[in-house]
Amino acid sequence: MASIKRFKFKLTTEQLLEMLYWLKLIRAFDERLSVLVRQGRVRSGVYSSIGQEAIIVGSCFGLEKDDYICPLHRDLGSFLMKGVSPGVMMAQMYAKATGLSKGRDSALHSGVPELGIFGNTSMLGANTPVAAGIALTFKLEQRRNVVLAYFGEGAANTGDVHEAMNVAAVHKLPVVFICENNIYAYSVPIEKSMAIEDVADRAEAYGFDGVSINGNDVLAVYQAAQGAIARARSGEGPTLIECKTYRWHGHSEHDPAFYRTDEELAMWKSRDPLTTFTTYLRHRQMLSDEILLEIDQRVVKEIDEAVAFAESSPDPDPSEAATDMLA
Amino acid sequence: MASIKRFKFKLTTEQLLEMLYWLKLIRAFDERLSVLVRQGRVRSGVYSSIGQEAIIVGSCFGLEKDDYICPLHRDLGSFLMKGVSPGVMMAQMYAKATGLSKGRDSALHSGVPELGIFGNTSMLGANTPVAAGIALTFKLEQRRNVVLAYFGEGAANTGDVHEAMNVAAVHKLPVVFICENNIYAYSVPIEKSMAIEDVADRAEAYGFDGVSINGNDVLAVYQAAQGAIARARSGEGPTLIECKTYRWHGHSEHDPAFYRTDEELAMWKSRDPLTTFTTYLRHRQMLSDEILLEIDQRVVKEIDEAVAFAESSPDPDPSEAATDMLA
Amino acid sequence: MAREIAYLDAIREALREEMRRDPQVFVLGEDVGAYGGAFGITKGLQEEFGEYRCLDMPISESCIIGVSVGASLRGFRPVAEMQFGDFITCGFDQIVNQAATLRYRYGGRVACPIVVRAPVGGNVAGGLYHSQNPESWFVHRPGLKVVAPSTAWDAKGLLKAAIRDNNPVIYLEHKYLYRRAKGPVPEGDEIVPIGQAAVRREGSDITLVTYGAMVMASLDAAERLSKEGVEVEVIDLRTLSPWDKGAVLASLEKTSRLVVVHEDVKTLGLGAEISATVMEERFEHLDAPVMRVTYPDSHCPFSAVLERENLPNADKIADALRTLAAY
Amino acid sequence: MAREIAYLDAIREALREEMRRDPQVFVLGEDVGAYGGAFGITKGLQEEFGEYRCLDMPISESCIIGVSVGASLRGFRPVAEMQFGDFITCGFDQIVNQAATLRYRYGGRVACPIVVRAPVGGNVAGGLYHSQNPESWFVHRPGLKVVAPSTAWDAKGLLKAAIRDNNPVIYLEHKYLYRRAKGPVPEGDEIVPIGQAAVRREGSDITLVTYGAMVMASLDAAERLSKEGVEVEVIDLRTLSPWDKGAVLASLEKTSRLVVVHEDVKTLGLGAEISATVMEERFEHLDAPVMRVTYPDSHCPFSAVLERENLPNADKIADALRTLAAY
Ligand SMILES: Cc1ncc(C[n+]2csc(CCOP(=O)(O)OP(=O)(O)O)c2C)c(N)n1
Ligand SMILES: Cc1ncc(C[n+]2csc(CCOP(=O)(O)OP(=O)(O)O)c2C)c(N)n1
Ligand SMILES: [Mg+2]
Ligand SMILES: [Mg+2]
Repeated sequence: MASIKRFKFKLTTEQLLEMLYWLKLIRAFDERLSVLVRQGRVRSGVYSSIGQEAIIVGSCFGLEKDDYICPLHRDLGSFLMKGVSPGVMMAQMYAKATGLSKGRDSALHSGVPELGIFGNTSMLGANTPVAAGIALTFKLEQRRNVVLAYFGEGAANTGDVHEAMNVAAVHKLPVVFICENNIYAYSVPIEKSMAIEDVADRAEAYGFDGVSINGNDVLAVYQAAQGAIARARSGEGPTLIECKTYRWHGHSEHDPAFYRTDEELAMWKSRDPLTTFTTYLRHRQMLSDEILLEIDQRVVKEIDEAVAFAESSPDPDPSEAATDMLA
Repeated sequence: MASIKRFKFKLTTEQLLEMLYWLKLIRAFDERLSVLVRQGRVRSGVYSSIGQEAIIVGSCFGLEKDDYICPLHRDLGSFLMKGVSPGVMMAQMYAKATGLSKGRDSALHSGVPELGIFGNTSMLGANTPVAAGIALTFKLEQRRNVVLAYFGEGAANTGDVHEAMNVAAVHKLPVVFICENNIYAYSVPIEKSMAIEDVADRAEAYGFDGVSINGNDVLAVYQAAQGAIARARSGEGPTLIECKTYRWHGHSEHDPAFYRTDEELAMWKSRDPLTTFTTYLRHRQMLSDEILLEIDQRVVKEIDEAVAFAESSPDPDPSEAATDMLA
Repeated sequence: MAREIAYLDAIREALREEMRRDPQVFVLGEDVGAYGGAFGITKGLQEEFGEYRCLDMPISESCIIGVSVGASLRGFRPVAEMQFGDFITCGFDQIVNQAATLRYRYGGRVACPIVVRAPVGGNVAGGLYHSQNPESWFVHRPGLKVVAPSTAWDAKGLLKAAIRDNNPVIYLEHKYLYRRAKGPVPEGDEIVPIGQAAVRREGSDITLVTYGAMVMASLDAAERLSKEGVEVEVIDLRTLSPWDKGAVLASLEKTSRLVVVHEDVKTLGLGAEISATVMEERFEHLDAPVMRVTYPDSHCPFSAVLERENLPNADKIADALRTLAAY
Repeated sequence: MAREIAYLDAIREALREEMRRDPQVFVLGEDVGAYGGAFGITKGLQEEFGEYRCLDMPISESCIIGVSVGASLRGFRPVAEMQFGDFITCGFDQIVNQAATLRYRYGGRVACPIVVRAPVGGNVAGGLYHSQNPESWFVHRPGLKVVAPSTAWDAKGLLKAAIRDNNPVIYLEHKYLYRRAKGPVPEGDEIVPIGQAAVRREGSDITLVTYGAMVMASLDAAERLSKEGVEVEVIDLRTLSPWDKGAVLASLEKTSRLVVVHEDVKTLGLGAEISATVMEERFEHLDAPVMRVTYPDSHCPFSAVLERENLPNADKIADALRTLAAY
């Protein structure tokens, strides 16, 4: 079996430009959030994905509506790609009544079943058993859908991830495990949280394939993801894709990230997924200055509108503070 | 680095005969327990190790007093080898005041710090983080002691085992993880609980060595254990030893074990660790009929005395039902 | 005469009927498949419904619950079995954080119809880790329902109700009652509604509130008191969360005296909540303080001598009733 | 004048002093090393005491507790940090089964001197998984101690006591107080004994029992009532298990009226136990029913609007006091 790293794919110019749009939209969303936090307008913890956008864009691109994603805290962009409007996501960050959880929680702790989005608790790794459960239903219903389960290299060390990978393997469940290895878990560098180089090597311990790829290359991510998804759809079970990447900001917007060096950050900034992909498109003569401008303008407009929507949205009604406890 | 499977060792005739004694004592203890359960004299759950004795004897043989063991529910023999008298262990199974837990619980849910024995809860896998903690203290104190942590192939799928192996790897803790792979977890055969053949392969996922050995060969177990222990003592960190084996009885004495075939059981009975080792000793001309008789008589006597001790021991005092809750 | 079956068989009957009625219902847990579960509850279900609707899972309690949550998000109604209720602590986070908060954090847009079956309680020679009563942890947590049948009727009717309920329901089945409680069971679509207590014995002098295995002992004590001229009304809560305040207060208004009996430990056992609620809402009606007859604040010892000391029984309950009557 | 420091710094000071005093004391948790913990509590400790006495751990709460138990068995006194108290559910089994039962099941032959520090509580824009109050789960479980300081003095004194205590102690530090509670702290070997409440304000009309962040709001409410001619005695429990029944009952004998205030939810919050105990032991002394001012039975919403609705505050407490005074 050829490695999924060499999975054959074809994308039209339109699709490639859409990828660029997503990369830019997600970057812009996170950048705006960063500003809003500093301005004190967003009180939520914000876990920026800046520098890591290729993972979400490459893996979510082309998903079917009924495919499910189980994102990690840094994956706000996956909500957008799966169909939640920027306005609703912004309202969620503002904890407004129009947000996904109606203000009960912020960030990604809410989901949308109709769009195949699971909203996890804060508990790292706890989304992966849920992913296995969703995948099990696809198997029970003999559907060709897949579940994408995301987690950090830090979360990889939780018991839940172990149990979930093993269960997915035993029942050949259609799950693609995507490890966003950004070298740090909060302040802890990977060498202090595991004694191996590649998280991908853990897949073998359960009996499925793991690959380690450049998580900053949206096409590399797309290729591997499509390969793994194809496998999953045809009943061949789970795959683990480890995406090597880096977060430019601190763990959250409140973290000064003193634990890393400027050199390291600069090195990774030179691997900016947006730059790499723009260069690719330029090489393929697909990206004119006008198109670029158009995308940039569209992105700014959408983010502006999202903020306006969130800010003009009402706060939740106090009477809903303790409702929806039971169905 | 040579595989620990080929670790060089030397054992005197006396030591080898002592091994035989332990094999026989443990077998006899479990066989007696089985009778006592059927007679209704022991109410405790009894998880017999009959057929698996080589693992405990091979791995515990030669341990230092300060080395620590963290046994699984089937490892009653390890308590004996570490220095608990058969009488006290029998009293523990009878839940008498003279048992390790003074009747608070039976079986292996109590330990002896002075002898380096940890008594786990029933929760499978929960002993392995504790093992890592004990090993951490050896490292902190710069002692050359080791911890042996036992678990079944079923327990290998708990989150705790994952977390513990990973932590042991990161800090190069002196733990030897010993997986007793007896093919079944209660009724569930290994192919329904994991999609790999050899649990030993999981070690690599954490960055240390794993070997899969014949767990019914006491010398093979001793060899690998000594190799892993030597590594641990010299600061090279953990090793996983998977011992392929089989339990002759049901999961507990109450389990008729309908889930397996007579053929399978017969095949494994033909691999009886006691027979194999007796044959070895005969080949080496170390075992005369008199010595054999002597050992057998000693074993019977010790078990008889243990039962007598347990039966004549007092029940715990009712006033101690709710004491020792806090120190 | 009505068909009479054992509590344990009533549980199985509920599972089978619900699985026949609704293809979205399925069972998962350790040894639940061909083996039929540690207590034989799921016997025959895999045969009838196939491997995936009666699914053997690895020893991974956290994942078993997480998988259930995932499946519920796609419209399934999983019934997870904990082999012993004591092991529910290994899946605790997935229950109290993942399942219990799902609806709330989704802004009320989803339900989480899972059932977690947990064999609980002592008096079965179980010891520390096979005798626990975990109800308080879950009653304390908003977003969960908790039921605890004491009869075959309720065992069946409440399990059917739990499966049809749109919330996570912790279903506590008492091991002592498995074969000891026998009786008629509801047929067809008849269920026992969650949230409704049952008056097991009418009386005008004292209200006794209890549940689970303590119902039998309480009725026994009530009979004794009747001979002494004191008529005790025995209320079996059946549902512990939300508990039937209306029924308790109505009875209290008649008797003005209340005792709560439970096998769980005293401190923050359910008795505390009932007592505090009665205090708040019917202080003026009380002719005597609400009393509690419970396990002491102790673990569950294995030794029969010790366990007897700790367990509430008809003697201890009768004593409390006499004190209350004489107050 | 006495040196005044913040609650958060008092915690650090206790850790540092105990680590200096006793080489067996060490700290472990996520990001506790060079980073100094999510809240900066352990800042400087790794520098002073080295990597292994202030040990960064992988994201493995269960293993963090299990390692602590193991270390305690060898005479160490580990202080484990949960990054947020909410994540304690991921290590739940190791606390309630492994640690809490250790001494009992060893027949009283060992102690388990571990401390689990858990930053708890709301009013800090934490939302569902960064605001919880987990005390009841642990107060309910025998074999554990639970403390909850409300002042800098107690934060230091109770942590020192907890570290010196031979039992597993759950140390609940309230995030709202980290910088808001400032004051003098004990010096040298002075500690705050576990199990002793403090009278924060004397009064003869009503006894108010509370702890943690609710002490401030309660004192505020008491001041208001004083202006209305009602003198409220405010008791800060400080230790929740075992709670100081003597102090509560003594005050009640003076006032005959009692209200319990806590941030934890109502059902089976500590107020239930206190109310039930008072009912049992001082029924005749009560001039009015014991009241509870608590969080509703709800999760902890993120939106400030919603959280304000749920949190008890001086207004709500004052209202309850007025009702009680007028009873
Ligand atoms: C079970 C659990 N423990 C601790 C935390 C606190 N925490 C939140 S994010 C984080 C680091 C996560 O690192 P990683 O998994 O690598 O993801 P990253 O943030 O780097 O994307 C920690 C420790 C948590 N959320 N859940
Ligand atoms: C956490 C947990 N879940 C379930 C059980 C119930 N249980 C006891 S032993 C056992 C099977 C164990 O299998 P394995 O680990 O392979 O050990 P073996 O009994 O085969 O030696 C099960 C499921 C338990 N003790 N702990
Ligand atoms: Mg990371
Ligand atoms: Mg096994």
